[in-house]
Parts: sequence; structure tokens; C-alpha cells
Amino acid sequence: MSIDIQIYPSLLTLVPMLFAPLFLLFRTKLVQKLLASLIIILDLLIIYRLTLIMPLDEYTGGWILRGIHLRFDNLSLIYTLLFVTVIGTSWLSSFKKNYPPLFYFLTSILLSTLNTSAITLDLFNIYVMLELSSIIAYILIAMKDNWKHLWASLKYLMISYFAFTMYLTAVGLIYMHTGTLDISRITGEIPPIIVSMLIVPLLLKSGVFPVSMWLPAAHSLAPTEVSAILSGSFVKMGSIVIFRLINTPILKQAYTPITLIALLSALTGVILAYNESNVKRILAFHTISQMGYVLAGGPVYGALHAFNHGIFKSLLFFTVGDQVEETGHYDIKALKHAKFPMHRYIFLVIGVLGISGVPLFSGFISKSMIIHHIPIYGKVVLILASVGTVASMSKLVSIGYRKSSIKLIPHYIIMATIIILVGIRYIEHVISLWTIIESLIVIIVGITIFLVIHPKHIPRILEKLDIMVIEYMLTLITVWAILYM
Amino acid sequence: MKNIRLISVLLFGIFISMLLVSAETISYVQPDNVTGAVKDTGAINVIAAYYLGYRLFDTLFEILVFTVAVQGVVYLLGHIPTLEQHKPMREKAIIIYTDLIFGASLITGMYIAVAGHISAGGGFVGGIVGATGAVLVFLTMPMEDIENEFNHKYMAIWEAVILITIFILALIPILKGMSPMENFLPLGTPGHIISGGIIPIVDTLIGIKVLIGAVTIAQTFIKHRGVF
Amino acid sequence: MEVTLGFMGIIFAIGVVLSHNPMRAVIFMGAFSITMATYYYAMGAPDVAMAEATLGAVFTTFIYVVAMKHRGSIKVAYIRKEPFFFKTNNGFAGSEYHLLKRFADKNAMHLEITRIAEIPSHKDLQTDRSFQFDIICGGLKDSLSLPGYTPLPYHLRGFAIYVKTDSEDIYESLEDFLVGDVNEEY
Amino acid sequence: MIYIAIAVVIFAIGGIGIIWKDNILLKLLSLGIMNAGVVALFVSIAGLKYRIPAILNTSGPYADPLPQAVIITSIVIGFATMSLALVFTMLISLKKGTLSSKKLQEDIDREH
Repeated sequence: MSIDIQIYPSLLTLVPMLFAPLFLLFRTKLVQKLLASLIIILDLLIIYRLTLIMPLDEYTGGWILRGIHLRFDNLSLIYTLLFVTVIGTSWLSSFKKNYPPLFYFLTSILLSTLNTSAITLDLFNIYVMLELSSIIAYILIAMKDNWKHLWASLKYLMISYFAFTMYLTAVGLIYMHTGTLDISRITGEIPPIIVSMLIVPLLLKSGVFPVSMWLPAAHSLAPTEVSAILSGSFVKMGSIVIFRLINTPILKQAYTPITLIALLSALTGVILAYNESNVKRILAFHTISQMGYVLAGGPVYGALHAFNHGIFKSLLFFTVGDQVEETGHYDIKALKHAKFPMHRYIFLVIGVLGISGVPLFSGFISKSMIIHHIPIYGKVVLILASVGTVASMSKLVSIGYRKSSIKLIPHYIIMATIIILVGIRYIEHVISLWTIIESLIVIIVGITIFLVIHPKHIPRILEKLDIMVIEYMLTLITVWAILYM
Repeated sequence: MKNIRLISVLLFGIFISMLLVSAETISYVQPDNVTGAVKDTGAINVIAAYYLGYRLFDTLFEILVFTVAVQGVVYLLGHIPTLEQHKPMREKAIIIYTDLIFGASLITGMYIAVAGHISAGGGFVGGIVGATGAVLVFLTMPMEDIENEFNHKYMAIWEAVILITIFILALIPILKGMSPMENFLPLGTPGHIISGGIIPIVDTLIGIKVLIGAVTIAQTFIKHRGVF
Repeated sequence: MEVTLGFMGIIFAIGVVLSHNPMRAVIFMGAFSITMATYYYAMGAPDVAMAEATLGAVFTTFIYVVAMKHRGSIKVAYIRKEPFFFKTNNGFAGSEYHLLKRFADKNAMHLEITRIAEIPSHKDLQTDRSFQFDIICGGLKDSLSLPGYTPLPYHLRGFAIYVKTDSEDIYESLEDFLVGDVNEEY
Repeated sequence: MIYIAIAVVIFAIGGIGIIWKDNILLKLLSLGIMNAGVVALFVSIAGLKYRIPAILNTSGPYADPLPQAVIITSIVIGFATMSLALVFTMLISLKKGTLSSKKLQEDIDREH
């Protein structure tokens, strides 16, 4: 093959897709390692080549206006980089464990669906991506043969299939109204009821508070690498589609309800996390909270925060998940007797510093950007949420460490390096006396709260299937009502 | 719990009635989607032209959805022990008729798959029609015979190979300087069985792939659950 | 024509939603799929109709029927005692048998019935691995002590069905069933 | 417009079934109905003006082929989701001996 093959955005998807069945054919570990690294390297190469000529439009099959419209731009760049990094590191981590070939097959298809969601501009194509990635998630969550996992997965299946069917109805009605499925060609006003049917399933997919109570059970029960993939990359899919829709007639006036839901989610997520004692569920609730930040941030700052969150959340899930699998304890009290080994604790702390928004770490950059570009009511809520983040993360750090021999674990190091590099490289954009004082105050208040207020056990009533449906319906009607006014 | 369900049914009802009321405000635009499709793809079934031409990208994912489901079902059902009490119907007449029907359904399915670009049907439907016949045969066969004749391992290999072939067909145009998923074969005369470039080829491959996948699902279900 | 088909579809859909028995619901579902396939054909979509007829009506129904066959099984051991639990030429009979059968049908479960000669001794229950029954019955008094099993008295005073204490869910649902406090809505 | 209404009503019946039923199998069947409702919606949109299928050996004007072409994908996705959901249901009922979603949820709560 010559080097000057012309490059297309769709290659990002076709490459992992092409290699995925090979995982089922060649079941030896060595071949699987080779294939995994080949996919990651090729995808990174394609992303690099695409950045040289972006923004780049493609209609599949070369049929202008009739093929599916794909576009590679800044937004796609951030998201595809995130997806490739998270899935690559998860593979790196999974080779030490005993995963069936099916895991690699599913995750490489997941990578291709995630990549597609980052480049596609076609409403129906987005539906296919939503469904395929969810089907993969159901199987990944249910891989352990335990009825709790199966029930978490089935619950998620029912609520999300219900939601995506609604999304598809909205797509049909939009097609009827405008005669096109291409986001960039939609013109004219869309009735608010259709907009709400289109948006709420995407919110469910992005894991924000009232509609996504499937998330804690699913993300905490899954094995370590699957949790990292789900929290690090999978939930970002909804947010990128929402960002794609922002400048179109569909979402022009609809951003207010999304911001409100995002703020609610940012705050509720940390409250629930603070009162939780299962370590993996703490992290899952943080995903709910941080996705609130992402959606409140909008396409520029939100996308950056999505990247940062993907990186530090997967680092946290790697460290905590490895610890949980090693000791068998989920409860924070039990873990205080089985402390982290030194080499794991350091990376846990780096992840915590990232998520808490401490200067010199990546969370600081995107969090201060979001806080400074949001209206004043949002500012207050987000600062409160940051305080809560620090408080509940202090719970994790307070588990403590024991001395152990030094081990170099590559996937921890990759993630930690990215956190610190991003944190240092972009610090000049946000640094000022005010942001530093602000973050210091947040940290001090957060730690004080951790020392003073004792967490209470909150019953998991919000995670029942019936309640989940009612949460969904309420959100749907609220969004519609706000849009209608 | 009952109250909560009642409330959500009410909310759902309100929402649907709102939808029905506001359906009046939705206008209808019919885009001109038909002319030019035959010239572009060479398939006189314009639905196939969309399905395997303009929107081949979606269809690739659709095949993947099916494959993922098959793999998931096989993996998850592997957790429960196989059932000992598969009792096939061993009457001669039934065996002969099911075999005949199997043959007929395979041929019908193949035709539906191959001729997807000139008449209604297509790979998916063809594959499932073929698999329905195979399911009938399963009712009359002992489990060992089923496992010998429809060997899991070989079927898995074929499935993966066909999947890769379809993806390679989507990627070949790049080497010729065209964009991926473009129809790189000559289009032929519209209406003939050999026309439409890669469309009949992809249709056939999808047909075989779906046949294998559906047979695998049926076989796994019967193996672990028994029939009727 | 099309409108009639559409309304038939609506009626079958209501039939699925209103039926309490899963098997009947699946049959309604098959009828619904076939009707919808005809409806799509009448609306000028033969490709969609064929996909719906083959995938929706035939294959999905097949999978449902196979999957519904018997989900889960209860291992029952019985001591032959005439009015309570005994074997006739065409199957089992007796008051306790019918009680259990109705319970199993309601929960879509399958009874695996084994006959035992006499009330198992303590030693058997504690040491013998083959005593892995969920339920022991056959006109037993509720004053017996079988380690690992809890008596569940039912409406005939003084008689009980012994349920394994570990299998909590069978215990609870059977208790609900026997007490008559079953107001689950399907 | 009556065709759109029929589709939305079927969709609504499925949705109510999902919410109201307690048995998981019946919930899944209702999901299937909901999916069929959406398919009917797309087919109705395609045939809103003309109902001759777009196979060009008859004469036009034809129904809109695009909604018909895309909705086949949705049928397949529905089938795939349904078979997976059935497998989950079977495994759960093997382990827990119940299909009531209420009971399963209570069991989960009791373990904490």
C-alpha cells in the first residue's frame, strides 16, 4: 500500500470494525495483543492525518447529499482522542486478566461506534450508534454470571430501549417535517414536543441525574476495565450528539432546559456520592455529577472537560477497581483495613487531584473555564458541586496506604501523564489570582465538610425500575414545558 | 408501587396526547428521492439502493448488531448447563417433509437474497427464511447430529470470514482512489440479475451471514432450553 | 383497507397488553406481527413487510416459545400419602400436589418431583448430598423438626409443606401464595 | 394523518404496557409493540402521499424509499435487543425463580 492513500473520516470506524472479527478467529493472547495495538496505532495515525486537513466533510460512498454526512472537526478530534486513549489503556490493563476473546471483539466494535458518533451528522446513524453501543454495554455488564449484574443490565436495557424508541419516533417526525436526516441541512422551526423527545434519550445516554439512575448499578457492578470504558468513554456519546445539535434549529432555543438539568445533576451527583459507602458507586455518582459539568459547559469547554473527565475517571476506576478485585471489599470501612499499596495510592491521589480541580492538574483547566463562562446562578451551583466533589473524594483518599514494593504499571502511568501534561500545558489560559483563591477555598471547605458532616445512608429508591420510568417521563414533560413557554 | 405506575402511565398518556395534538403543526415535505437512484447505483429496487448503496454505512452496523447479539446469546447461554432431554420427533414422514422444506426454504432464501436489488427482499430476509427451514430440521434431529452437521466452530469461522469480506468490500475503493463504501464494480443494465455493482454481492454475503447467525441462535436456544 | 388493518393491529396490541398469561400474550404478539406486516405491505413497503414477517412474526415467536418453556425448577420430594400427594396412572394428584402445581404455573416454574420412602432422618439431611430438595411434602405435621427446612403451615391446620431455609425467594413467594396474600398485578 | 395517529397509538399501547406490566416477559413483549409502532410511523411517513413501492418496474409516483430503507435496520435492532433481553430473563429466572420486577427490586434492596 502506498503512503498517499487519501484519508477519510469514515476510516476511523472502518478500521476497528475490520479487525474486530479477527479477535474471534485467533484466540491466542499474543495475536490479540498484536491486533489491539494495531487498531490503536492505526486509529491514532488516522486521527493525526485528519488533523492536518480538518475540518473535513465526507458523504459515504461519495454520493453528495444522499450518503451519510460525516464531518471531522475540533469536537471530533477531542472525542476520538479520548475514545482511543480510554479503550487502548483498558486493553492494556485487561491483558493481565482473564478476559474472553468476546471482550476484545465487543470493545473494538464499541470503539468504532464511539468514533462514528464523534463524526456523524446523520440523525438515523446516531440512532444506530446509540443502540449498538448500548447492546454492547448490556453484554459487557452481564458478562459475570451473577443475577445482580443480569438485573442491572436488564433494567438498563428496558429503560434505554424505551428511550431510544422515542428518539427514533422523533427522528421520523423530524424527517416528515423537514425532509432530511442530515443535521446540517435541517431548517425551520421544530415543534418543542419533538425536540424534547429527541433530547431526553440523549440525556439518558450521557448519564445526567434524573434520567440516568441505571448508571450507578451498571458502572459499579461491571469489572474494572468495563467500568473504566463505560465511565470514561461510553457516557460521552450522548454529550457529543447534544453538542452537534446546538447550532441547529433543533436546539437553538432548547439549551436552557439542558443547562438546568445539567446543574441539577452536578449537585445531586455529589450529594449522593458523599452519602455512599461503596467505593465503586462513589465513582459512578461522580460520573453523574461530572457529566453535569460537561453539559453545562457547552461545546467548547464542555468538550474539554469531557476529555479530562474521561481520563481521570478511568484512572480512578483502574486504581479503585484493581484494589476492589484484589481485596474483595467494596465497602469503604472494610477497605480501611485493607489499605491501598503505595504504587496504586499515588495514582489514586493524582486522579483525585484531577477530579477536584487542583491547579496544575487537568480538571482545574476545564472546571475554571466552565465556571467562568456560565451565568451567575450556574456559577454558584457549580462551585457548590466542586466543594462536594472535594468532600466525597476525601473519603477515598482517607482509606490510606501501606508500604509496598514499587511496581510500574503502564496504564496508570499513561493516564497520570496525560492529566499532568494537560494541567501544565494549558494553565496560562485560566490562571489568575481569583481562580487560585477560588480553588483553594473550595478545597478547604470541602475537606472541612468531610471532617465535620458524617454521611448518612440514603435508600436506593431512585434506582427502582418503576421510579426510573417516572423520572424519565417527568424530565420529558419538564423539558417540553420549558420549551413550550 | 401501583400508584407510581399509575402516575407514569398518566404522564405518558398526557405526553402522547400532546404529541397527537401537535401532530397537526407538523408539515410534510416529500423530498424527491427516487429519480437518479437507479442511475447512481444500478439497482431498480430503490430501497435496496438506499439500503446497500447510499446508506451502506448504516447497514454495516446493522450486520454488526446482529453479530453482537448472536455472540452475546451464545456466550451468556453458555453459562447454563446443556439440557439432556431434547426429544426430537423421529417419525419418517416428518423427517422427509422437514428436509424437503429445509431445501426449499434454503433455495427461496438464497433467491430472495441474490435478487434483492431487482425485487423486494434482500439479504436479511433471505437469511432468516433459510434459517426458518433449518429450525424445522432441528425439531427432528438428535442433538449430536445437529452439532455434527451445524458445527459451531466452523460456523463461527465462516461468520467471521464473511464479516471481514464485507468490510474489505467496503474498503477496497480506497485503493482505487475512490471514497470508502463506493460502488466500485460496473453497474450493468438496471433490471438484470447481474447489475448494481457490489449490491448483489453484499446482499448474498449478508444472506449467508444472517443464515449462519440465526441458525446459531436457534441451535443455542434449543441446546440449552429444549424445544416445546 | 389500510385503516382496517391498522385498527386490527391496535386490537391485537391491546390483546397482548391485556393478557395475563405469557403464552397467550406471545400468540397475540404473533398475530399482531403478521397483521402489521400486511399493513406495511398495504402501505407500499414490501421490504419492510418481509423483514417484519420473517424476523418479527416467525423468528421472534420461536425464540419466545423456546425461552418460555420452563423457567427455573423446584425440586420437590414427597412421601406418598393418599389425599395429599400420590401418583396415579396419568400423573400426580392430591391436594398438596395441586397447590404446588398452581404455584409453579403462576411463577412459570417447573416441578421436578422425586418420591422418598419416609421422613428423612436428621443424619440424612445433614450429611447426604443427594438431599438437595427445595420442598419436602406429603401430609407432614408442622411439628416435625427437619434441620435446614422451615415448615409452612397452610389452610389445613396442623399440616405443613417444608421449604428449604436457604432458598429464600421460593419460601417467601410460597408463603404469599399459601396465605393468599397475592395481589401482584401482571 | 390517520396513519400517523394509528402508529402513535400502537406506540402508546406498547409504552403503557412497559410501564404497567410487572412480569418481565410481558414488559419485553410490550417493547416489541412499541418498536412496531415506530416502524408503522416510518412506513406511514413514506406512504403519506403515494403508496406504490419504489421498485422501478412499475410506473410511479412512488412512496418515499428512504424511511423504508432505514427502518429495516430498526427491526433488526429490535430483534437483537429482544433476544438478548430474553436470555437475561431466562438466566435471572433460573437463578431467582421469579419474573416479577417488583420482587427482583426488593431482593436487591434487601441485600444492602
